[in-house]
Amino acid sequence: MQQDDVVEPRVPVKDELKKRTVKGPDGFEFEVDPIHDYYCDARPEVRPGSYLKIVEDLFNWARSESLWILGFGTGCGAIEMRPLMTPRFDAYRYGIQWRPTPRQANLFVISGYLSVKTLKRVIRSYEQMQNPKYVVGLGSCTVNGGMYWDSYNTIKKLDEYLPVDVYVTGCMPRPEALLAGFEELKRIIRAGKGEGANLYAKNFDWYKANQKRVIHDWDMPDYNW
Amino acid sequence: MVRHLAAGLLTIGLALAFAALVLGYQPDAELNRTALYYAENTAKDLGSQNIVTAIVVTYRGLDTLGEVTVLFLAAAIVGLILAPGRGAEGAGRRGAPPPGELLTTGSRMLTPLILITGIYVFVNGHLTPGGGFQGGAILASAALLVLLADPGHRFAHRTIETIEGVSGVAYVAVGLLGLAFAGGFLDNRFLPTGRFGALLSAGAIPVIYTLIGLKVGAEFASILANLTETEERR
Amino acid sequence: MITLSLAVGFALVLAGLYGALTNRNILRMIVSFTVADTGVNIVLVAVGWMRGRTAPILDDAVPIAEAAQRIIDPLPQALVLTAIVIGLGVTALMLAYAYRLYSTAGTLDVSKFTELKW
Amino acid sequence: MTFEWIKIPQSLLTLFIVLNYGLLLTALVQKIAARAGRRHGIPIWQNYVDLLKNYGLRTNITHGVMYYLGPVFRLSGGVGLLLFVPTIYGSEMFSNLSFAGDLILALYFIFFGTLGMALGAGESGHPHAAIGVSRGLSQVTAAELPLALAVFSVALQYHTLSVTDIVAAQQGGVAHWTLVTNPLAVVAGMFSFLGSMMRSPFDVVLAPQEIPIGPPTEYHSSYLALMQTNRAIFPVAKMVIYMNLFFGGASSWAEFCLKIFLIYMVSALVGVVFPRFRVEQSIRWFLTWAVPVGVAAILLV
Amino acid sequence: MVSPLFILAIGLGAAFGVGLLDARSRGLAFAITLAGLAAMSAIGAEWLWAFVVDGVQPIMVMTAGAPPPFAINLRMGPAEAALVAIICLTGLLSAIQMREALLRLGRRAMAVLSIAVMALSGIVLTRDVFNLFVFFELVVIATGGLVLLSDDPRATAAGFKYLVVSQVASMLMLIGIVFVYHAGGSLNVDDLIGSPAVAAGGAAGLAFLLLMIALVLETKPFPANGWALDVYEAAHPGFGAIFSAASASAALYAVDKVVGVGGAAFLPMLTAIGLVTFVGANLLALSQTVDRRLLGYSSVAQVGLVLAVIGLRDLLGERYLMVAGGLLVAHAVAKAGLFWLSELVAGRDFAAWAALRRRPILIFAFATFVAMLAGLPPFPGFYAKWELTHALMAQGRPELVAAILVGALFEAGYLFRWFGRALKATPPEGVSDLPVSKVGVVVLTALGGWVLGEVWGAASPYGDVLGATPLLVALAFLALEPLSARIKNTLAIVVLVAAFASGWPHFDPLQLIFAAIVLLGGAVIFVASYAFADGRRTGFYPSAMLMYAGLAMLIVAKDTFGFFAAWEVLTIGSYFLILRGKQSEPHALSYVVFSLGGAFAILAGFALAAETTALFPIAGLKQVAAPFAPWVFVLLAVGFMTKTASIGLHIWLPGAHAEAETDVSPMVSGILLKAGLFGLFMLLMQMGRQSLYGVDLTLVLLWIGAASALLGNLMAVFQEDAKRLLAYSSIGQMGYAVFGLALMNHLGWLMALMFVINHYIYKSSLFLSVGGVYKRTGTREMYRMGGLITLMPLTFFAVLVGIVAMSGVPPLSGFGGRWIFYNAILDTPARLPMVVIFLSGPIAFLYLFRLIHTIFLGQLKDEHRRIREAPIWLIAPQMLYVAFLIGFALFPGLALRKVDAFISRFIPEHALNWDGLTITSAYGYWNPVSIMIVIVVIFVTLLAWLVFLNRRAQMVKQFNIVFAAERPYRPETTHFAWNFFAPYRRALGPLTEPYFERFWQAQTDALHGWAGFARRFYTGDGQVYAFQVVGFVVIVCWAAMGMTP
Repeated sequence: MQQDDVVEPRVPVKDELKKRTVKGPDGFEFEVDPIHDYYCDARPEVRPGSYLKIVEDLFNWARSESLWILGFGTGCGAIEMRPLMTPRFDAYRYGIQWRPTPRQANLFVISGYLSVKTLKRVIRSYEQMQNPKYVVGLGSCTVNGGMYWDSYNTIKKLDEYLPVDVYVTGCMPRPEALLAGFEELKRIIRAGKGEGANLYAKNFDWYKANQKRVIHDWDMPDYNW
Repeated sequence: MVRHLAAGLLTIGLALAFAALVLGYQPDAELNRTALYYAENTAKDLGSQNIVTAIVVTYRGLDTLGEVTVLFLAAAIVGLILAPGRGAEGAGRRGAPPPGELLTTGSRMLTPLILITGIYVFVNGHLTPGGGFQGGAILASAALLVLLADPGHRFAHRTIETIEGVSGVAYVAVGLLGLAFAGGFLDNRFLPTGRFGALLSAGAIPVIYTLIGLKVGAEFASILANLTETEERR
Repeated sequence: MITLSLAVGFALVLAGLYGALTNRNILRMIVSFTVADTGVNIVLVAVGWMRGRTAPILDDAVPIAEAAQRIIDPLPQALVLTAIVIGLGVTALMLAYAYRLYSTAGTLDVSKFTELKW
Repeated sequence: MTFEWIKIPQSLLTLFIVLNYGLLLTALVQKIAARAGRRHGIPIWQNYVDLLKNYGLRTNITHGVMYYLGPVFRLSGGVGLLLFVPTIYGSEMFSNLSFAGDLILALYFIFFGTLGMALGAGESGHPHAAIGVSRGLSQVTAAELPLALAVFSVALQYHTLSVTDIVAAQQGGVAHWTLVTNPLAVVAGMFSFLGSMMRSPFDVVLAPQEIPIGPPTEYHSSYLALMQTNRAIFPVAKMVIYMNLFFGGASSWAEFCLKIFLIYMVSALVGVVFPRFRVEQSIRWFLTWAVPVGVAAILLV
Repeated sequence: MVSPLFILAIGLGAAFGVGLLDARSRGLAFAITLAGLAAMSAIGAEWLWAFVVDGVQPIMVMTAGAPPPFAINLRMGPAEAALVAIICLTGLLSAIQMREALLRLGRRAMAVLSIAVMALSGIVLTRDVFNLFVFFELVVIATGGLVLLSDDPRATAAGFKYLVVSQVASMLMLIGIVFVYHAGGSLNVDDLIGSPAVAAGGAAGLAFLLLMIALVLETKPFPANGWALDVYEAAHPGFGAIFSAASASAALYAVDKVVGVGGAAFLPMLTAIGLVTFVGANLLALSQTVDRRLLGYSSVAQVGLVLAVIGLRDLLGERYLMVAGGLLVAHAVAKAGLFWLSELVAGRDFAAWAALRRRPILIFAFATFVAMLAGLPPFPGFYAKWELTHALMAQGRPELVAAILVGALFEAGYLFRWFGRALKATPPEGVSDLPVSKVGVVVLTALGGWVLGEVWGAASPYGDVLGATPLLVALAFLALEPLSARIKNTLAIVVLVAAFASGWPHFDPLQLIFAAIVLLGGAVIFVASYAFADGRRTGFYPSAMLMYAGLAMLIVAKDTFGFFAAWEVLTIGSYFLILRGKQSEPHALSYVVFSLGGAFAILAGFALAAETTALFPIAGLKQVAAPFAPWVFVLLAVGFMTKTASIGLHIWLPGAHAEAETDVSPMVSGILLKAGLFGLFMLLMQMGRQSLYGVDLTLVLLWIGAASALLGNLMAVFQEDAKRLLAYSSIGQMGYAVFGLALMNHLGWLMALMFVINHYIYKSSLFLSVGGVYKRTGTREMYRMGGLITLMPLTFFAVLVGIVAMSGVPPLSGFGGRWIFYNAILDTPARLPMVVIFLSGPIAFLYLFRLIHTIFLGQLKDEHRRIREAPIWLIAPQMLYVAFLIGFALFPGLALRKVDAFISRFIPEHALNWDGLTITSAYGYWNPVSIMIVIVVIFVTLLAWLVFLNRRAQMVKQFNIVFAAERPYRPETTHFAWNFFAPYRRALGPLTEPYFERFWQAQTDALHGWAGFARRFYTGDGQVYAFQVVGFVVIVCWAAMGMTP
């Protein structure tokens, strides 16, 4: 690990993201800073549940019974998720379904090794999901790097970058294991412990520092709304 | 070739129309009423022996005024057309052999005779065949003779123009006198018609013919002079 | 007799026109027109002519009283005088034009003066 | 005119029944489809859970005013459509607010939600949403044609535009249904029905993986919940119209449920059998098959 | 009274007298020439005054103290006086214009000019055939001289060609004269008219024919006129004016004078030659690009028309003088003015005329001349055209009317193309001073044109267009031009409102609705004009007020003449308005050509209906008898449908509306289109159903309406230009309205009226919105915009309401229109057009959504980040419209009940039943207030709930979208906007091709191609011209000999 917390991107920013001078239709010239002008740069907040515990429990039950997985296969484990839709495993009966957009999903399955390049996209997608949201680490690679433990471009410990609720180990784990992991996640949620989103907001600076340490071309706002 | 053929066809087309005219032509046995009027009344009214002259100068005087104007116009325009290209005085004569003695003397002798003949012709226009135009043309032929004999000869344009202008204005004025003192514009009878057949008769006809003669002569001379002088330069 | 002179007149007119339509040379065209003009004048005079009569001058040969029976129609003669003079004027004008055209373009070919068209 | 205030609770009751029926119905149909594929399929109450979860999300974002209004328009459209049409024939209680207007009102009100949704999706600034809207509008305009033709065929047939009167004319047995008396109109109408149900083969608008579900790409949490609510109400409201126009209406809730279920099954059946059309294919399909039938229906009525 | 002889004497005297002067005293010579010409003009004018005002009888002036057949005599009557005055005045003014050239060439040239004018006067005055010949020859020779005044070196050749042709003509004339004399025994015209020999035909007839042909040759008949064109092009414009205005007038009068000798048998020949000339020359003129040559073609054409009228003198009877005179005078004044104007222009192409823009008064003059030539009111040509068509129709000669109108349309085409180019081209660099005297001459001529318009108006038995108050008010705005635009704008609003207030008690409900839209609606749009009222805004207010004047006159017109005059007035006004747009020139041209074509159809229709030339009340259309009625219907309907831009006649609209200025677009879209609807209303109310060859014409209209609706909507879907989109949508909307009218049932009409109101409101509002956006963003391409909702929220709101209303979605007022519409079509037995119109309905959603989405939603562009809301003056009317849309949605009865009752007068059955707030038809019912309440309650409830749920929502920015884990880089590539409905286009394929545009393009291309090809006939070779002349003579000879015994 590098000792200095370098925040400055070490790779030149893309032209499209540099500040530029623009001429309006009436001839007035002004500057556009894409990172600032085109992206919301608010920080995430911790959002506690309902005041009433019974309401929160109800919601937690609903959340656990309605797991919408973001359809984003980050690594080789994605291949293990497809069988869940088939008649053999039929994950639908557990209220599990796949959503194509992070806005509507609340479960992110990091399916296997995660390269740094993909991490950036994962972070973006994760941040675009709404609170509460859950992360399942699939396969050994998410735990300690697995067979890529000494690779130059994969991350080793997923929970340094995102709050992980459940790890499903194996290389690769079978779909049954995945289903078991989801059941475990459901239990966690029902118990009111699936607060990964709030954790992320609370320790935002720490997560960001970790992320930026590995992602050298950080050319986006800190939080991707 | 095509052009000749087309021209031939057109000519034939026109010829057919003309043929219809010729074939449909019936010569008159008697004078028609207009001609009859002239034959019966010219002598009595205008006192002119020459009916054609009476018609030309009086009855159809407006035509004649126009005719004179045509010549005036032609002279003016010829001058206009040739004027821009006219070189400096005396620039000509290049290459033209000098006129011989015989030629010079001959033309000098003939010129006054021609002039007198011309004057005679237009002064007697109301009595005999002839008149202002013919006389004027004869006058101009004198000028032509001079020019032929000596192409380098220069006429006094100013004089010609003065004759032209004065006679023209005078012609119009005579016409207006007719309007004022006789039956109408160009009526010759504001002067006495005099004795039938005499020189000084037929009212203003001799006057008008004289003016016409002078004017026509001046205009022809002017045209000739203009053409020659331009020719000179080449 | 009269038909003959009419025919001659018209023939001249047609010949002149044919010449004017077929000759490219401007001077030749002008000459053609004078020929045609002459034809017209002959036609004019011929129309006024009447068999067995004399010129309309009331001298000794034609007493005033008999004028109506003795003279030919004087009017065409007056007209032809005017026509001749006018023809002359136009011819002079055309000649002057021919000169001007030649001096500017150096040619007398009428088909060369087509800058203005369409 | 005096307004009977009792109409309000009565309408709300209709709304409540239809909402629940709609939520269950969609789940049921999905379950049937799953069973056909040898799966268990979702639990019958899954829609309720999803709805609850979406209402229960803790954060949400907004892209602007129209983004808000999109789902509102959408659900207003669904609710309004339902309420402008009498649900149960012969029941004053469930004639809802149909005094406000006739069939024309219903037909045009269908577009209210479509337009609003399209606007909301547009405000999100997402190109996929715009693409979805483009596809959706293109397809729905084509799909509406046979319906309009069928509706007018029916209106011409019964000489009225009032839904109640049309239903009244079909009473007295199956033989009096439009299905029997004017089959062409029914065929045209049902073709249109297929197109408007957003099921295969006409589901390229949502195209979940290509343009992540199209117009609602950016919608989530309570926005999505509102739209889900609408997805329960709106199809039923539409089917009510079909039922009333073509299938003799319903004189009781039981009949209502049965007929709606059967009508829904038509599109479900077609959906599992046929693969997806591209937009231009579906438009052409409507123009070459459905519209001529509709024209024939109008000409032959 | 000064004897007319003095005109000749003064001319000659001045010519001869000038010759006496010293060659160097050119100034004095010029003064004498001017004085002479002025004196001649004065004599002519004095006589004219005496005839017209004092009622003096025409006189014969004798010369030589002998009675007429034997000596030459002159006649001075009203026609002669007028022509002599025109000729001499033209000469005088041309002399002023040719000052430099005359001074350069000296006194000879001045003498020639004097003689030319004198000789032209002589042609008019003389009653002697041979004298006529002499004067003609004088004119020929003088022309040969005056051509040389030009700086153009090509002029010499032109003059020579002219002389060659003149030779041929003079020979023919002489031969003709002498044979005519032989046959008739006289040279006097009046004497010969009585003589039976010539009229009897045979050789004498042939001789007369030769004489006539020679005279006709002087009027430059098509196609034996290449020489004249060359002269027009090369000669000094001052002489061009004489050649066109004076020479042609004199030649025409000579023809008119002499043709009586031959009798009626020769008239058809004149008509035929004249019409061929008129149509042919105008056709060939289409491909001209040189201004003076174009003027030449136009002169030839106009003279041909007058020649044709001369041929029709027996048909026209006592109106002959007014018709021929009107056409001739209009031609003379306008053509002289245009030639003089061309003096002030350096270049010879149309674009060079942009130089005139430095002096707006010259543009006014230019417009005046063009309008005079095109026969627009209030100029004499308009009255002449009216009477001519009426007389011809009354005599059962529709083919002549058709030929005349087609030719006139060609003419209008190239005139307006020229005018448009001049107005829109960039003025040339290098400002040269326009001399005051020359400008003064032109302006004086233009004013003279107006005076003549008043003279003809006063003499017209139909009514004086210039006497109409609205028109006078509009013209008053011309005088107000120096004021600042704000003042004029305020005045305009006041005038419109006052006009409405004063007319209010006299309108019937239909008129009331149209008047409210035109006058009050116009005033509202004028509010938006404040946003553009910087400086003077020269030209805008007179044009706009002219259009409104026309519309106001149209609405209250009682008779066909008033209606037609109003129609023309509004067409001109709107043309000028449309022309103001930056790129609008080609579109303004197609607008005016289509409009005039339509106007001609209307004219022909009215003429056919009127049968006799009596003043024909509009209500009289009811009584038109059976064989004509359907044709009248067709002609009028076609005419009106050019304004409603129905399918096939629509191609002018998109460009015209799109390119017009921001506040002009709503005027021409929201208001102007209603003129066509008003006409159709009028037509259907009066004439009802008609059928032709067993086809029900209303059914045809129905089809046209439906097809227009489909086509307009379909084309709108694929536009990238916001204003074009709206424009195409107008085509569709008008299609609906036409469809409704053609349904011929109660509800159909009501729906059409509802569309009238609604379309005005939402289209005006949308055009203003889009105009505001255009003003801020500087573009109309929608895909270049996007995301403007936060920057221009009010505009967005107006557009939102506008499109909801327009799409017919409840609860706004568009729904009412649709509801009535569907109820109306249930009543019709015509099912197939009904299907077509169904097809077009939903398509509206596509383009409306596109409009709002692409502009206001989606991604905001870099360069637009700092733009502001549209100016308040643009917003204010939009908010007014929004309020009205909502109000009208709630209480449609306010406007419609009265109309409903009014329509019951014509179609009593199936009226709506207005029961409290519920509106009931035979089929259905509708309660606007309930609908509004229900929807608003549901909407607000849901909104409140959602707002509550999202009370803590994070507002994000435009790139905060899910982008498949990536992110967008530039808004341009993220805004899905261009070719938005590509799949739709793919699906419809050939349906979306612009067939009609191609059709008309092919027509114009073909016409231009033809013109371009046919004009090669004029090779420029003098000899070929001579060929053509001789050929013309031979052909006419043989044709005539075939016709007459």
